Amino acid sequence: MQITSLRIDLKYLTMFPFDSAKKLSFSRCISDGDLVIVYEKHDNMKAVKVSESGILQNRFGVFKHSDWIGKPFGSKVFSNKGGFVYLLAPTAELWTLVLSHRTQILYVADISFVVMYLEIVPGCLVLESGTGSGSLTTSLARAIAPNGHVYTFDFHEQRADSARDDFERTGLSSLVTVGVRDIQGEGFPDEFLGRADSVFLDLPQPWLAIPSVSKMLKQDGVMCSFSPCIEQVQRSCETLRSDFTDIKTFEVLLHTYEVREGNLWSWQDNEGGSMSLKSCKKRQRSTNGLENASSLTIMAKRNGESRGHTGYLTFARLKCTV
Amino acid sequence: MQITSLRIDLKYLTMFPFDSAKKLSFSRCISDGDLVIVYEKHDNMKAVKVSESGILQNRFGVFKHSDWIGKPFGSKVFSNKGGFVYLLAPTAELWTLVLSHRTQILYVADISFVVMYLEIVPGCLVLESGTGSGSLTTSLARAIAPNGHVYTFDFHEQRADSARDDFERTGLSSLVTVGVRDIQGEGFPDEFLGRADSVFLDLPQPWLAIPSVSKMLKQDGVMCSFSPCIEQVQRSCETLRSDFTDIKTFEVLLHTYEVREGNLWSWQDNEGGSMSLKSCKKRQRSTNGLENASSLTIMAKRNGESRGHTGYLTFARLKCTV
Amino acid sequence: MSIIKTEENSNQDQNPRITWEGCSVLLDINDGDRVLFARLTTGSKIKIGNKNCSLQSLIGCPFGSSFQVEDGKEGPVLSRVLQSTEGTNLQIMEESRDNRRLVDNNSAQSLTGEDIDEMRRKGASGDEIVKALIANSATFEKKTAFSQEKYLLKKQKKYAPRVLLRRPFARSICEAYFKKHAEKIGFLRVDTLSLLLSFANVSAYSDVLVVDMLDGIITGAVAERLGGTGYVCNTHCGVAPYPINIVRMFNFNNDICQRIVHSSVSELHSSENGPSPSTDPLEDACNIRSQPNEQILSPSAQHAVSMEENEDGNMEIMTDVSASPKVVKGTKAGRKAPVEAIKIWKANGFSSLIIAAPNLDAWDTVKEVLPLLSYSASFAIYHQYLQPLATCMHNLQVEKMAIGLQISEPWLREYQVLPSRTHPLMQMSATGGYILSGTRISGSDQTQAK
Amino acid sequence: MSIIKTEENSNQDQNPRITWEGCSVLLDINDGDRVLFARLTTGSKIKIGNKNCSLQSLIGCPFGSSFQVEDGKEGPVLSRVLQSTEGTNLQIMEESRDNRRLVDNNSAQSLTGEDIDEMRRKGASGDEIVKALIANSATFEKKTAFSQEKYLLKKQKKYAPRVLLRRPFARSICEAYFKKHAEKIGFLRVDTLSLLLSFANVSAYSDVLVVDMLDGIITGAVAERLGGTGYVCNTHCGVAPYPINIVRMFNFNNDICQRIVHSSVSELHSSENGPSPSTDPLEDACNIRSQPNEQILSPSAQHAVSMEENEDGNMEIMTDVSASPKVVKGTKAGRKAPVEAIKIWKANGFSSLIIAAPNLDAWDTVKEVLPLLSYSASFAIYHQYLQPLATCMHNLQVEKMAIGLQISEPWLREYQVLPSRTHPLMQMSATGGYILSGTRISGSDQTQAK
Repeated sequence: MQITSLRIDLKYLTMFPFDSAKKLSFSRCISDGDLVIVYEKHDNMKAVKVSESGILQNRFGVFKHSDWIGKPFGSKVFSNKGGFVYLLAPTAELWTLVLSHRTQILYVADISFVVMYLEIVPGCLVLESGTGSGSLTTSLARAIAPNGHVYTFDFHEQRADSARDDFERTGLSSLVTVGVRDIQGEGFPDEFLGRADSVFLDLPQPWLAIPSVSKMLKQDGVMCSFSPCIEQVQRSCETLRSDFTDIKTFEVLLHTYEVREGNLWSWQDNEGGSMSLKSCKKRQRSTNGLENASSLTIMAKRNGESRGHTGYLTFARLKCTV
Repeated sequence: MQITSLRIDLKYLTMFPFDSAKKLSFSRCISDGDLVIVYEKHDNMKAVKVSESGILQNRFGVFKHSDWIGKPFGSKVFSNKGGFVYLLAPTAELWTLVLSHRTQILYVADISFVVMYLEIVPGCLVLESGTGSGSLTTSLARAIAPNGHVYTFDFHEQRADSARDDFERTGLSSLVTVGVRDIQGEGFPDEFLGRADSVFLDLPQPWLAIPSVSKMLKQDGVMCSFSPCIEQVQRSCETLRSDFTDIKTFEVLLHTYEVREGNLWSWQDNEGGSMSLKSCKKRQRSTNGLENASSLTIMAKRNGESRGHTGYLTFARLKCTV
Repeated sequence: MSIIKTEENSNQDQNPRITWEGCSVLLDINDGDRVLFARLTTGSKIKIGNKNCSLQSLIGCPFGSSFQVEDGKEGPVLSRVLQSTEGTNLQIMEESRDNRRLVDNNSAQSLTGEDIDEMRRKGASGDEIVKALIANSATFEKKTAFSQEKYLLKKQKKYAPRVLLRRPFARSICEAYFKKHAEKIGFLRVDTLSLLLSFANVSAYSDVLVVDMLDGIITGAVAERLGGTGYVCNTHCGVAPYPINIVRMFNFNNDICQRIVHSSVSELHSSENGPSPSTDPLEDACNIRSQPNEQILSPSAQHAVSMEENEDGNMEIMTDVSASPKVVKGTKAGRKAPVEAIKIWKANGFSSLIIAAPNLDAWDTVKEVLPLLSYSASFAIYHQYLQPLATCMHNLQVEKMAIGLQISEPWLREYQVLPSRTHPLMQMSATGGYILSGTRISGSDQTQAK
Repeated sequence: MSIIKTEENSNQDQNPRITWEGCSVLLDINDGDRVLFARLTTGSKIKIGNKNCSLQSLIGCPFGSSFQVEDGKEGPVLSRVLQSTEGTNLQIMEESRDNRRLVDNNSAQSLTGEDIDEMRRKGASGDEIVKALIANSATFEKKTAFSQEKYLLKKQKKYAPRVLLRRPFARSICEAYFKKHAEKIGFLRVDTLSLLLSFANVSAYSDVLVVDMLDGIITGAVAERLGGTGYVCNTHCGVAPYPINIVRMFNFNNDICQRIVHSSVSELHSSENGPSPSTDPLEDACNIRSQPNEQILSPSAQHAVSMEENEDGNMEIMTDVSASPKVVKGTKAGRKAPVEAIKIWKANGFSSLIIAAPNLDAWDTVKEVLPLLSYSASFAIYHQYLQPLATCMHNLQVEKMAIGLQISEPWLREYQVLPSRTHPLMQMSATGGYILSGTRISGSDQTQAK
């Protein structure tokens, strides 16, 4: 029985393992050179490269990297002032949060759906344009690992450069190649003719790139175009109808909930009648939630403001003509 | 102090009272000639005109109308076989359910929003086209009662006739006038020039009727156009921009929940591990729900299939030019 | 098709479309950036930017008209802007250029702050300043139509703010609160409010029982629908009625105000038919004068405070109460329910019920007040949380108190509809809360096996 | 930009795009009206209309190709239809006519049932029948383009049904189940499944612990992402593992099947490091052969029954197991976890956790299995109901077992995008359930005042 994949390796950590020698074991401890996600709160995280002499300073005080080395990922570490943060191993989802500082927190819904709907599995060759912040690219790379490849293109040289730096940082360089190219104008490079399993477009005028996409895809291969406006979708679908089938447009959203523990007043408890709405916020909290849980109610409430729209996702499958 | 509005009147019941002489008192009893809603289940209701000699036959048996007369609305009445139904006073919402046999059950969300967003209050003059099933018309009439009026127009003579019959039946004839007219082609009649407080359009090409709407509305009056397709909305908004301001497009939906009482199994209770998903449906039910309520959990679950789209609602306000 | 003239006359009274001295208005500054409630009196003023503008010029204007700040002889005044019927100045064209090469550069403006101050001193209007800014922008012409529009709007809001005069309706009041102080109305969204009125079958001549712990938004919306017929009775558990400050913001005439009453739940339940001590006519009269007035006066001070706190664009209350004593006297909504009415309600029951009490347990409340309804009456209960309504629905089913029970969750999304740029708004309110609705039925008096 | 040739070769193995004898396929009949899972063997057949068609002709065809029923020498066969690249036959034009005057009249067809039978006897193809029906329709020409299209589609489905050959992927399998037998996969929608995989950070070389009581849909989707690396270990409480029939529908090669294992939670928790009696290699080997096979064989009989029950268009399972014994032997997914692997998991912990157990209490389950994860590992719990996840989230917070906790509710809506007829689909699935996600943290060993 082959269990090489369970071997423990001490090379520096990549965001996710993609060859058996780099197999991640989570019991592994933080080493010099590792990328860690410093977690303060759900909406406050930061990516930090660990170095023997490094320090991290935030509102909780000063943290010495040397204190972190040797601790397992998932540990709580303390500052000189006794404040603490958690040190997490990076994931594509945490990386998205770090990249975007919460503004893109719901983007995970689109990303997840795209990866599954494009039928991306290990070994796939995937084309993407534009690269943007590289947030989707990271998830594409996770899905094609260990032996597939993502070729991603951006019009802006500068943006491509920073994405390339990021993939270097997260250790994904061998899975992702970043190119600078005007895909709307020039299409994808000819070297990918008939070789792409899936293609993803996030372009202002996706219909200009669709003829090239149909040349790059393998038969029955799937493409996806992400557009914020319905006119872009209408025009893309029109163009898609000649070479593609199974054309479907979706909108994906995610609502999140807060959880609160508390009791609602009974009619009689509220004799005064003058209770203001403000007082509803300071609900009585048990000191030990678990023991009293039966007497108190735990209630979930939708978070009020949420992302009402990100974009439309249009999928299409290249017709089988052979 | 004037309390005439509380007088009890024994004239036949209209769907809602709109002059003080017809004030509905719910303690009133069912009389010969009344329209009642026979309620079997949430999704099975029927409107019946009570007559001394009438009978109602359904799967529960035979019900004699004469047994109903003199009972208060909201009573449970029994058939020859001991089966029962409830007799309810008609409301605009029940009427919508009766009209459409549940297919339009969520339409209440659009109707409610339209009435409020059109700023319809008692005394308003409202124009509508088309009349359709008269489901919205009934709610418009409720909102303008007791002293306003709804003028509704439909292209189909037959449809207008049945709507007129329905308003006769529900006793709303003095609040609603139904006309036959091609509003897209001819616009609203000149007699309403500058006199409408609000206008509602449900037409395939609403942009054709908008110039007429702007002539009918009082300054600052509000119009609404309901369209299923975004292209209709795009074209309407384009037309609206010349004479209207405050142009807003919405989509309104309603999700409903089922409530179940039950316990989820704990990991250990489920030793067998072979539990099938089917058994999850026959949850244990307490014989006396209230007494055992604390030990059982009541859980709400979204109804699975729901109306994903009815139409877009576009509102606009006539510019003040004087 | 004939027209009944009397309808329109009465309509004019109930539904006035021109402001008058003492009327309540909603002022929408810069397309919703700031929303104010104000009472139009000769003395009332609002602050826009750094200018205190008199509201006197708004008296007698049609609702829906727009105003701009101009310098009058006696200080800044609001001057009416007639809306053109030719659309916005800037024609929004379908965008053929894409903005991949667009470089955002705000340093291309050659007009300095001093230049602008100078223009102002010389009496330039806001519009003139905006035009000068465009003329002196090195990049404006190179921007896409979309960016030009954005730039124009931004400058116009800063240098030539618009004030839109809106009618205070349940719609506009609810929207203004939801946008700026949602917590004060229990996060009740306008579509949810509209559904409560529908599900509870609120119609003319209804006697509507409400448990309104949302500062009067429910009471006001119901009264608006009643139009001076029927009653809206705000019931409460203890001795003091719940505050209904928001009712003041509606332009209710005397007829309507008369129909807004309160009564404790114990009074409504009591078996005595004669006037109880608490419903003594004298004391009642006294209540009308003192206690509701107190409600009216005290919160305005509070609001004034909150106004100071939220200078940068929140909803504000501008009510110069002392300046218009007659007006306040006019809006004496919220008196104690008349004894005769209570007597009839006890005999016949209420025809509708709406409960909106975010801090109360729904079942605990409904089991107290539902018996006050007549059979076949509709009810609707609002709550921000799902679970209390689920429990309540279950108990109502088990107790066989109601049928047609349904928990609904409203969903609302606004769209941007512009050529080549149509999409749902990126931000939406995810929660409109939940509504439990149903119909009260008569107890299972003749229970028979089916 | 250079291309690594070896990648593509390995890709070919893992991700084949042409069917082979014994492979599992998803047959989509008439654009989703009916969906079947089938294993392609020389003997396997499906019934379309009243015809039993052999599936042999599908072997060696590319996934994505379409077929029509044709009469061959030895009975009806499925014959490949090459898709044109010129769009549908019928050009959908922007509709200028409105359909206000449209009269629906189905009696305008002059072709009788006998005529059609006669045509068939003479060997007319389905397409020819459809063409004849159009030619003999008195109203077809008068219909709007929209109505013409609808008519055409209806007739084509009846007389010339299309069979689309789809690859069985987590996407297509989940969609087919959700559409036809949602209750069998706990109403798990495809977007929710995709989120579970993301939130749990499933990636190559992960060791993923699952509690999969959805007949293997989770296990299969995870194995698909692992691509023959790492492990997916389905844990259970009692002695028998949970059934994972759905895993059979994926075309997993041996490498991948090897990585799908099960182990009881007590084995994973036990402190002994040596082989426990239950992990004895001999018994283990026996388990591999007997018990998972039983899982594979028994349900197909069940499914065959449900197929009979649902003649009119439900999802069906067509697996001629006896005809291809080698194939069944090939898909021996779901053996007992190897002792060495368990040993390492005990030492290092799992790297991901997904729980999908609709009938279990979430907190009760998670408190048992969360300690099996390594620190910093991600987890995701699916439930149809919100309340159990709310309680679970609260308890995880109180016990300080995890951070980054979030309850998410996915929302998905499909659109019809057609010229002049673009709108969201009228029907949508309102509930994709709820997901509680988070990251396990190390116990607060060095608790210090902050």
